[in-house]
Order: sequence, then C-alpha cells, then structure tokens
Amino acid sequence: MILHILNRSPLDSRVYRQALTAMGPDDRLLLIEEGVQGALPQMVRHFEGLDGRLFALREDLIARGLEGRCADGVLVIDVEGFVTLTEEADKSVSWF
Amino acid sequence: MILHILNRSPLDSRVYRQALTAMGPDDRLLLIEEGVQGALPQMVRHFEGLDGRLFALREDLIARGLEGRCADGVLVIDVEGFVTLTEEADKSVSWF
Amino acid sequence: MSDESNLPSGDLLVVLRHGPHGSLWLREGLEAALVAAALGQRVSLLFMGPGVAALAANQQRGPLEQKGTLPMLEMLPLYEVEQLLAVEDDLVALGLGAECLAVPVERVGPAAVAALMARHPLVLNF
Amino acid sequence: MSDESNLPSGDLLVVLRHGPHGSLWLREGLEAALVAAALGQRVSLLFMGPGVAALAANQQRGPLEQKGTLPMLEMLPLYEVEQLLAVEDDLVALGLGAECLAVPVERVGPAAVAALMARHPLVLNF
Amino acid sequence: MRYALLVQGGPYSHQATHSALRFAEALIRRGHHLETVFFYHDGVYNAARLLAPPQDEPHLGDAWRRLHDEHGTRLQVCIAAGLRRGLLDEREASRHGKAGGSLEAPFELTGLGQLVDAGLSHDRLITFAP
Amino acid sequence: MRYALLVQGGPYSHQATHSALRFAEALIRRGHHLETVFFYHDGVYNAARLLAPPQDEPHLGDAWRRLHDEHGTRLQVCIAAGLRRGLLDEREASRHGKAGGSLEAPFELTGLGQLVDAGLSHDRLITFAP
Repeated sequence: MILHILNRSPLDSRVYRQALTAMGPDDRLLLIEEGVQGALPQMVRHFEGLDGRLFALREDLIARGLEGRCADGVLVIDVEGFVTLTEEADKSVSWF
Repeated sequence: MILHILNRSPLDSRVYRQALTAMGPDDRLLLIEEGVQGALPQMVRHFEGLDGRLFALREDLIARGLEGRCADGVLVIDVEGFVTLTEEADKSVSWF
Repeated sequence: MSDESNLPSGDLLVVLRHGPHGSLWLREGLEAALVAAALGQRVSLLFMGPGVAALAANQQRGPLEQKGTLPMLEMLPLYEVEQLLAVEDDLVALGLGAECLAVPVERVGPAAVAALMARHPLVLNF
Repeated sequence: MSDESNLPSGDLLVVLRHGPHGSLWLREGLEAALVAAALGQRVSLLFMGPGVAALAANQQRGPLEQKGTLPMLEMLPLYEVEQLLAVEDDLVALGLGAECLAVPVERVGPAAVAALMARHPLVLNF
Repeated sequence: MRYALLVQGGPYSHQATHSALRFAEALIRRGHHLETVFFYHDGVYNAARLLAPPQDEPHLGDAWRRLHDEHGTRLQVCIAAGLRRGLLDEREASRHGKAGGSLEAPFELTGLGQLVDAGLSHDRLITFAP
Repeated sequence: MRYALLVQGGPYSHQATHSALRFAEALIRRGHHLETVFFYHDGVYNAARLLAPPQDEPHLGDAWRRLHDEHGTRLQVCIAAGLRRGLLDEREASRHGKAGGSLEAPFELTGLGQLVDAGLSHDRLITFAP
C-alpha cells in the first residue's frame, strides 16, 4: 500500500489526476497544504471512489479556516496521523 | 487591448481558464515556455474563440521540437514579434 | 453582485490567485498593494482561483506558528485600499458564503474580471 | 502497449512530469536517475503529463543556447537505463506518435502507472 | 519606449529568467530602452553573488550585469523578498551581525515602491514568472 | 523507523519547508529517527547562510540546525543543484575564485548518490516539494 501526498488545489491544478492515475486499489491519498481545498464538499467530487482512503491534514485545514467544513467521508488527521500513515504504507509518493 | 501571456501547459494546469476569464473581446493571448503545448492540434480546443488572437512563441516551439506542429489558426511569432505585441497592447498581464 | 458599470477603476489592480500559508505569493502580492497604497496610488484587489481562500474567516497561525495574511487584510482599510473584489464562481467552488468571510468583499461575475483589467493602467498578477 | 505482466520492476522508479526547457525538474530528475544507475541500481523512467514532451524528436537549444535534456536521454543506455515508459494518453494529448520520438519508449496505459509504483521500492517524482 | 521587466522566478529553476533575458535583448534590438529590471519573489535569487553554473550553461548573473554595463539598466532587488531568502548586501549583512554579503553591485536592494513606480512611470512592464 | 526527508522547495517561498519541519518534529515525537534531510531542486536554498527573516517569522535555517544539533540529523545539500543556484561552501567558492561561502556547517554539500542511498537504505523517504 502506497501513501500518495497531494499539495495542489484542484481549482488551478490538474496534478490530482496524475495522483489518481497512479493509485492502486488499496492506496491512500493525503491532502496537505493547498491540496486541502480538495476536501471541501464542492470539490471532493474530483476524488470519487476513494471512500475510506481520502485523508486531509487537520493543521492545514485549521490554518486556512476550513476545519469542520470537509465533505463527509474525508478522514481528517493531524500531523501525528500523517506519520502513522507513512508507517503503515510501504512507501510514499508526493504529487506537486 | 491587453496582451495576456501564459506559460503553463493545459495538460497539468487550469490557469489557462483564469487567463480566458480575464480576456476582453479584443485582447490577445501569447503562449510561451510550457504554455506552447496548448498550441498543438490536440490541445487547442481549450482556447476556442480566440481566432486571430492566439499566438505562440516560435523559439519555445523550436526548442521543444514542436515547430510546424501547431494547430491551424495559431499565429506563430518570434521574440521580435513578442516585443511588437507588447508595443501594440496597452499593457500586458502574465499568467503562471 | 455588482454589474460592470459599478466596478472600480484605479491606478493599480493587484490580482491574488494563491491561498494563504501555501506560498509567499499571497503575502508578497498584498505587500505590493500596501506599498502602492502608501505611495498614494488607488489600488484595487481582485481575488480569484484558489486566492479567494485568503478571505476565509477563522484562519489561524501556520504550520510553524507564522501569523498568516489575515492581519494584512485587516490593515487594508487603514491604507485606504477599500476595493476588494472576488470572483463569485471561485467563492462558490470553495463554499465561501458571505457568513464565512473575514472581511467584506464585492462578489463579481466572470465578465467583471476583463472589465477590471481594462480599467486599471497597471495589473500585477500574483 | 505492454500489458501489466511485462512491466519492469527495479530498485528505483523516477517519474518525470515536466517538459524540457521550462524548468529544472526534468534535468534534475534525469540526473538522479543517471546517478542511481551509475551506482548500480536498476532504474526505470516513467514520463507522464507534460513530461512526455521530453521525448520529442528535433528538440533544439534553449532560449539562451542551453543544450537541453536530449543529450542526457541519449546517454541513458550507456548507464544501462533501458526501461523508458510513457503514458499513452499523454503522448496522444501532445500528438507524439512513434515517428515523433527521439528515443524508443514503451507506451503504457493508465493502469500500468499504479503497477509500476508498486513494483519499485523507491519512487521519486519530479 | 521605456520598458521595465518584473522577474519573479529564480535562475535556472524555471525558464522565467531565460525568457526575460531573451526578451530584454530583443526589445533593445528593436530600439527600445530597458530602464529597469525588478526582481521579486524567487526572482531575487538572480542577484546571488556566487552563482556557479556549469561551463556549458549561460551565466545568468553575468547576463544581467552585462545589461547594466552596456545599457544602464537598473537591477533592483526587493529588500524584503531578499532578506527572507538570504540575499543581503554587505551593509544589511553586518546589520544582521553577519560577515560578507550575498549580493553585490550592480544589483541594488530597494523597496517595493520602486516596482510600483516603474510599473506606472515606464511605458511597459512585462512580468516573467515561474 | 529510520526516516529521510527530501526537501525540494525553497524556504518561505512555498510551504514545503514548513511542512517538512512540522513532519520532522512529529516523527521524532513518535519515537522514530530522522537520520537524513536531503535538499534538492530549490530546497538547496534552505542552506543559505544569510537567511534573515522578519522577527515574527520562524527562522527556517535555525530550525534545521536545531534538528542536527539535537538529533544528529544529517543536512545534505546536492552540490550540483547548489552550485547552479549560488550555494557554495568556503572551499567550493575559492575553487571558483570567489571569497567566502554562502553555506556553512552543519549543512554539507554532497552528491546525489546520497539521496539514492538514503532512499534505499532508510525505512521511509518522504518528499516535500513546492
């Protein structure tokens, strides 16, 4: 299982499509930095089919005033949870 | 008349949509750097409606091996032509 | 939403297209706007794309406790930068209704963007 | 196009997602691949997105006469980097048929990308 | 016409600097004046004293200095953007208790006001960004 | 576990550095070892000797140095990426006929082989990019 990390907003970047192409059926996707915009209800359609495998970093949501506004089904984790995700994955791949 | 300058490929960036939104009916769009990928026949549909106002920089096409492969209707200019476009426009706006 | 005839004109339009914390684009764009205003220029600010996120209420400190850009937004009126505009479609895309905004902003349709570009002799894109 | 069972495995997958001349991403990614190969690692290269443009024939010198990345591609076989793959959809998007390519490359479907990620213990994205 | 360029990309990392220099040469060939180049955002890295590109790459710092020497182009580096990225002249370095600067003449540290001024007083301002 | 970080973004310009430092602190809190941070692409600018951010901003260079001092983390800067961006230690600077360096210990100039080695020999490599 691979942890994919995405730091771009789907509003101005198509890189999220590269990440989705690269994901295997058990892989996980973590949204960080500008990428957390993708966790909002209006944007999450870009990540269809990732139920239970789509994460967003709490600290980056808080800094942007977006905490508590994520779509249902997005798993919000803090930076300790980010470390845990890297422990559980065989490796990580960053998309930027 | 404003000269808009775009240096991103539509393959991985949505910034071209910002540029299109910002263009008035007489404004021109010049594709440079990675942006020249947008001048290819397979990509030019992103720039519909810019007939006679869509330019691509010859030197950047040549460097990438893409000269002679632009879609019909894209006006290919060299860097002197780029200067001329800035002379003719009231101002320029860069999109990146 | 304002129609085009109500749009501001001015000396300088600063376009902010990047959100807070992710990069310096937003901060450095705001610094340019504040300096221009301090020099007596009439400055309009347009938030578009991910940049509309700069307007969100409840922004907090960054990953290493940086203070972010919200304090700069709150200083804008002191510098007489009062023309804050944001692209409606992008606000909607991020779910930013009026109740979610930290500062008052004029919501404009896409057609207003080109009109704003035309009404300012200098446009700086960040 | 190869089916998944023919895909290479190796020590390192270098993913090149940026075109030539526009930035250093492509060059610095290729440098990493060459160094790893020189150290005896088995390296696979995957071109995707705008990065497939790196494969175009007839590339010339850059805006200030820089030599570009094509000479580096041509050096790959000397370092025994022989696994060059590119995403078919992105080649098609840039109109890069086999006759337009500077070096031979294995065209792979989107499903192969995930398989390649899984088959290499280390993946570096550029 | 009187031109100003705004360079926002670091040298080599992105084509912005190459494109700006190529455009600078072309506008001068066409008889215009390149009065000011303003370095902002990562563009300030262009002023680094120790740039040491490989021999087969153009030396971008020297290319800017040549524009200054031959055409009197002012090379203005935003001081705020420079400080936070480690670009200080001798005077700023010693003000921060450090020996030696990382930026030398003809590059000059200056305020953002100069960018606004160039944008409004020159005939054209063209931006090259990463 | 033994972790390596690959930092590809310049300080301040992008959140990459802030994110990497935050992640570094968290992994150490969880009992892991951060053995290596490798700076590549614009990440090499993190090693600039003269970074002088405003007082209310974190000093990112000092934050890296603290990781080295307290946890023995190696701070490796790609020499090729550094040279073309003006980041040289004293020795490289004098080899290029310049006085003084722009990079100091505990940052060390090293080859790309160290990145490959860290990627393959450590348990985890996490990339933070602009």
